[in-house]
Amino acid sequence: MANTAIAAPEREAWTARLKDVGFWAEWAALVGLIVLVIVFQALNPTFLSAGNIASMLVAAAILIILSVGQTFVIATAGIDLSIASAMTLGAVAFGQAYSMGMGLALSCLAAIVASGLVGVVNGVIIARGKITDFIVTLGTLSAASGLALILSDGKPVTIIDAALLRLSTGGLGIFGWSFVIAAVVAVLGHVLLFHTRFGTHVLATGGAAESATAMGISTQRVKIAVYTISGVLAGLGAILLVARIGAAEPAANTAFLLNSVAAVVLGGVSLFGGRGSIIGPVIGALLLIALVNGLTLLGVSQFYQPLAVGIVVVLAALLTRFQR
Amino acid sequence: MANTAIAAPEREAWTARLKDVGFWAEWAALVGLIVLVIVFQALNPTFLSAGNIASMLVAAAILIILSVGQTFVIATAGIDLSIASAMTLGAVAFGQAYSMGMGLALSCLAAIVASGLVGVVNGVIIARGKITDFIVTLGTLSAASGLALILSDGKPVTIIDAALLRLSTGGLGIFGWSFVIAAVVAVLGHVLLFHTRFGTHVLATGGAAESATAMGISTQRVKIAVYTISGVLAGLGAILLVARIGAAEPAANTAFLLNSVAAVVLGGVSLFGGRGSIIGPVIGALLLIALVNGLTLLGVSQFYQPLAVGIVVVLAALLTRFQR
Amino acid sequence: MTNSLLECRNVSLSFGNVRALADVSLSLRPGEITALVGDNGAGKSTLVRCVSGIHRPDNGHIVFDGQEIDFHSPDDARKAGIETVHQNLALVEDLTVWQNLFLNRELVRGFGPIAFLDRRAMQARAREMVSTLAVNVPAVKSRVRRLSGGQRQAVAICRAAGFSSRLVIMDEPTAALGVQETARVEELILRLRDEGHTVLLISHNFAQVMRLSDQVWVMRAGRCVGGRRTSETNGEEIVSLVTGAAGQ
Amino acid sequence: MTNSLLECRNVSLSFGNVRALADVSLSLRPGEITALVGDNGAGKSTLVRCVSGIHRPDNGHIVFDGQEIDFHSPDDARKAGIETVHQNLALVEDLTVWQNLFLNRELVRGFGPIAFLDRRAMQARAREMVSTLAVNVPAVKSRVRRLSGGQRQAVAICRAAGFSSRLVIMDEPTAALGVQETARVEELILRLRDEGHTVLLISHNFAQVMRLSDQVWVMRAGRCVGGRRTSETNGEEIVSLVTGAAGQ
Amino acid sequence: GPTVSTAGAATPNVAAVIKGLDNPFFQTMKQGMDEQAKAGGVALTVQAATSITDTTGQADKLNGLGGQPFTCFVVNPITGTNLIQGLARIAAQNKPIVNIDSPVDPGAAKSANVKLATYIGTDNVEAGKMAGQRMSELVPAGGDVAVVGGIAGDVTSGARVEGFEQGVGTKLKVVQTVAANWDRQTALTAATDLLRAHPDLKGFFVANDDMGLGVSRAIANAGQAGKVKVISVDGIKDALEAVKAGTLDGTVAQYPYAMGLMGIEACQAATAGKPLPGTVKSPVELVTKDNADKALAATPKPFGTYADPFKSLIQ
Ligand SMILES: Nc1ncnc2c1ncn2[C@@H]1O[C@H](COP(=O)(O)OP(=O)(O)OP(=O)(O)O)[C@@H](O)[C@H]1O
Ligand SMILES: Nc1ncnc2c1ncn2[C@@H]1O[C@H](COP(=O)(O)OP(=O)(O)OP(=O)(O)O)[C@@H](O)[C@H]1O
Ligand SMILES: [Mg+2]
Ligand SMILES: [Mg+2]
Repeated sequence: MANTAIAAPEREAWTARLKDVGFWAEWAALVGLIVLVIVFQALNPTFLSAGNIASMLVAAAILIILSVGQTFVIATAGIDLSIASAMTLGAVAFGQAYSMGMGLALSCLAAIVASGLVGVVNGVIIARGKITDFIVTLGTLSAASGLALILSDGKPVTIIDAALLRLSTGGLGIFGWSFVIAAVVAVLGHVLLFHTRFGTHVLATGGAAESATAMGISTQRVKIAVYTISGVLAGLGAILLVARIGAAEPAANTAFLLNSVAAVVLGGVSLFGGRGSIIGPVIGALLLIALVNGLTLLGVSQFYQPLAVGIVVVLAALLTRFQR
Repeated sequence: MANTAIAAPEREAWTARLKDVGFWAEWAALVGLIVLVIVFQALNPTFLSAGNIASMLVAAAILIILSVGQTFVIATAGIDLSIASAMTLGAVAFGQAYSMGMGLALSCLAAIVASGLVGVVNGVIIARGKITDFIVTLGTLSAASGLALILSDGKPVTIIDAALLRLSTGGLGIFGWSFVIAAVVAVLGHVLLFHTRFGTHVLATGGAAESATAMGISTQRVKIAVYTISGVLAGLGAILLVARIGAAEPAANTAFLLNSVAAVVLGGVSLFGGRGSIIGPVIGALLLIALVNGLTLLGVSQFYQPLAVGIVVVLAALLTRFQR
Repeated sequence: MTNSLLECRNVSLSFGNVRALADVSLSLRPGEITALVGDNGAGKSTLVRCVSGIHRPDNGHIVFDGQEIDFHSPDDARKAGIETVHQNLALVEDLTVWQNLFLNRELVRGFGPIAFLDRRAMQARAREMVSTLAVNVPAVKSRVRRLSGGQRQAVAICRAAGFSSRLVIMDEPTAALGVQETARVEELILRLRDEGHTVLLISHNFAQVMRLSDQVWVMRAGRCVGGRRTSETNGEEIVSLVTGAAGQ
Repeated sequence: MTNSLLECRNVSLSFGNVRALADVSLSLRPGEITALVGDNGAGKSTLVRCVSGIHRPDNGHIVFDGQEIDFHSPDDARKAGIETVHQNLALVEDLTVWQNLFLNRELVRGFGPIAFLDRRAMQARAREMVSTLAVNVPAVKSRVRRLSGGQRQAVAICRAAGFSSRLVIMDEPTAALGVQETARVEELILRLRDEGHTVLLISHNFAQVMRLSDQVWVMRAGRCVGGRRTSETNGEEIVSLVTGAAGQ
Repeated sequence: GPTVSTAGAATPNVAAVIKGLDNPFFQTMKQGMDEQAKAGGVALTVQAATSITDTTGQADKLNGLGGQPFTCFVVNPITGTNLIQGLARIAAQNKPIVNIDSPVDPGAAKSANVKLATYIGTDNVEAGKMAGQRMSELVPAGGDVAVVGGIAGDVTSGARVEGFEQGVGTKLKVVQTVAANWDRQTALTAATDLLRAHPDLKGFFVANDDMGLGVSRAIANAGQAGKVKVISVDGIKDALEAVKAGTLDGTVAQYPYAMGLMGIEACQAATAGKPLPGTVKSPVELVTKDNADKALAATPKPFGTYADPFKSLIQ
């Protein structure tokens, strides 16, 4: 039969997999991370000290959370350019609620509601209005940062709260609480994407929206849901951000936007949708954080850091070239 | 015949076109621009004064040039995230050349070569490496701004040159020289895209790369060419930028990146490639500039401006929804 | 037309100024294979999409199993017992064979309010579906992207046939298939009928239509221009109806 | 096989561990219609893509018009006089009919070193091509996206037939077509032969193959398992070759 | 200074273009302007760039305002040259231009025929120098210090860092300079990394207060509070409080409030046809734990006295 060539055994042997270039490509971010770790450790032994690992993990927490949200959006072939602005708005909402004396729990809720609303607005406009994700989220990027400025009157609010301080400084061994939260989010995201009906529908919407519709999946509802997830996670990121810097600021946070997309793509998720992974983007986020940390530890000049980041991103992407 | 329904008359009557919602959608940016002009003029009569029109056109020049470059890239279903960084690198190259005493002409050449090289590198990596445009240009965004910092040692170079000053302040009536240059670029871009074989191949590459390949078009060469065009135009933008601000700075210019993409999309060009227009993005760029100018004239608070920009972008995009 | 499983009465639908369906009336008897033929662009796929809930007719009624239906989504149609093999197959290339087979029908195990996918069960059932239908498809865990055109068509047919549906609609199921594959699909169609399913078959292959169907409806330029019992007609008459050579 | 326009000798090609072509040898006589048949996945389209410059064989030789060829791109093949109607049609949906017809063959008017598209001339020629071939296609200025499946196939065939090529390859040109459209394409194929073109036709429709071709080659699982003069064989023999029931 | 007269405009109509309003520094500047405008019955329109790096956007804003019937312009350019084009047009209309904070490049001004009515501001190099001198007092000689700058390549950041290096001279060793993009979170992460890379680090100079607060947080997180000194520049309220609380070891307060206020005063004087002094130094004060209370009580105004030559002109 002509077809037998395709009917491969269901489980390829691990040894065979290791020889397959496609296998390495799927784990490009991991390969890149390991290479970086080896290089940095060789050049500066403090890199793998417990203290430095702990601070890298904490520094990565917010980016991991945003990347998980971004992954859901990108898996539906969308992109959330407003993710960092939504976080800013969430942080400002937190600050306003807190300074009005609403207490920690309500302030956290305010952050999540504010950021979540940005997500809902994105989702509804994209799904109902049938406009390209890129331009809608570009619009809400601008609108959300404007709202943050208006709400806060452009001023940061200093937040001094014992519980928040513990959140940002305490932890389990080398795992700071914020990293623990990020890890829980990643695990939940993985389960949601690969072990529920909703996750399958997300992938189907991204892979072939028309086919998904023909099978009775409401791609509109899926779109609204993923943007809401992305917004809510931005709100969670906002809480961690406020805890981390001890203030709620209307700052732009643009770096978080580009880094969240870079983490997802380095994690092997296609921007064309339909394929997803949570562990990939998480490793992608760790890679980006480790890179900057290592370069700083090595005392690489500030001027050479962007160049190094650019080169590593392209090299890691070259690895993913062999995917599929 | 079942097919006759499709065989519409070759030229639809203009009156019929005006009734067609799709027609309005294709001209969404123009409709938006006209609405804005009417509103602003009603609220503040200086808006349409010769002086203000002149300053808007000059302000739009760089954005128009970048948008033309971005249009070529987007027409091949790519995206050039490095366009603003390439411009920064070009500006810094100009500054270095000028301060070495190489004279105006050679400095301009240096700007165009430096930015053009970023484009070539993008094109070659994307075409030969077969990596997604998004991640490659995200990498070169970082790398080019790093190079700009290294080259300039992080310091701006003040450029005082009579010819450059004339370029940025003189002009033909209300058309400043920089706008005249932008208009020439737009016309050349239109001719290239719609009246040469290359332009057809650009659209074919974006529309259906596989089909284009089957017809013997080298999509790799097309990709390299469009990124080179984008880079060279970024270099031209760099010269105008130096003339405008009187200095060559290693600043990030992120706003130009997002605005160039927004102008293209508002101009009705699909991010999925295969369709193009030069007049659309030019009007999109004018729309974005007029918006900020009008808000400034009306004295709208700084904090409300991003919100207003976001809302207008989404509304204009809603108009394009009815396209096709 | 008293005893019919599906009946379309004066169904019309326009896309802009293209009148894709104009007062189409036809009916399907239960337990039979009904064929629908017509030129390219005659409106066959559009009619199918109306019945399977993708489009809603501008006018007219569709009666399924004695009840007038008004599907708001393909999901409604599937729930009512109508499965469709679309002309474009409606597969998601990046998902695996089993994921496609169970798309929007996923089996779940619930823990309280939360339900997790039962991957094992779905894979086992998928293997079964695939082997019962005896079509040569590859491992259920491989992505559809790796399948050849014929294999894809087989998966789409499996999906439609695998669930206990009342009506199975197949829009040109053998267009891309080789002789052997076509023979298998034809066997499957006959088996479906023998198991009591009603089948609506769209095909440009008149020999196939004459071989399989009990009833033929002919569409031309958005209209249903006639119906014949297969046993009472012949290829030439059908061709003349399709081309409009026969007076109506 | 002395007098042959195209000759493949031991052509092999693998994709990863899928051996798509294994030592395929066959030849086409000039001025004839040669058919190529075989199951789904037998390697027919892959062979076509080797001849038309999309793939390069791992091994073996292809001789066209007495000269060994080594195409580096589809452009080389088109320049050598080989036009192909690919199974996926290779049309650009967002371009107009005339732009597709002249894709990478654009007519230009030069002003010194700069050459501008001659839109008028191309549109006029396109209208001519379309009407000469008497296939019912819409206005040459409408985008291909607006065309029905059959109309698209017609455009793709027009493109291949419209240029003075030596060899026209058609990969399942009538798969999606209705009876009338199929009849037109068959007429066209015969006309091409009568005008002196050589035609390679891939089809799953054996009746069609028997009706049109002068020679039939059969592929199975990447190999060419036999060739027959059409006049000296019959449908059953071909089927048995395709399925492997016949001893080789 | 040059005298500029505008034909009998009784109440000045002032337009001001300043840097990004997303930074408290410039908000305080605007506050000074607003309050003086209110007190003096001056009509005032303030526009700001989208961000502190938006050179062309700021130029567009000035051009937008330049065509309108304002009688006096106050500008705080992002770079020495980015507003030159718009200023040339305003100068051609013979309207007074008051330059505050960042100076317009004199060479560029000359070649574009721009005459400034006056310049009011502090030198960022000077501010950095004060921080450097203070740092040399706090940290034992030969100690390692690190510098956290704004966006790599930013002019203001560059000037402050340059001043700091001059201020510490050879007494301390600047081991590393990083760019934290004027962002508190980035500064926190960078400072954490720096503390790890240089265990002997004795102090940080941070180019603005917002980042300075992030750095002090990093030091606290690393358990080095008090052992590693932090000095930043700006003098925003939160920073003064931090100085008082001891988490920040000093801030060089530049009093944007006074700059804004004097800018409006200068416009009032110019409109009244008074001759203006060419350059006016606005107050700079080093705030330490000792005077933090005073500074806080007075904020946003300086706690010390300073010379305001415009006061007498508009009386
Ligand atoms: N979504 C749509 N928008 C606009 N026109 C459409 C759409 N779908 C179908 N049409 C038009 O409706 C008519 C009927 O199309 P349909 O797909 O139903 O034909 P068909 O009988 O299935 O043809 P084929 O045999 O080629 O599959 C055609 O003219 C087609 O162009
Ligand atoms: N680009 C490719 N990468 C990997 N495998 C491929 C590729 N193209 C074809 N194949 C495999 O090569 C074999 C031959 O495919 P080919 O398309 O030539 O078959 P065919 O005879 O044209 O079949 P059909 O009648 O279905 O069109 C199949 O097993 C197919 O899966
Ligand atoms: Mg159909
Ligand atoms: Mg094929």
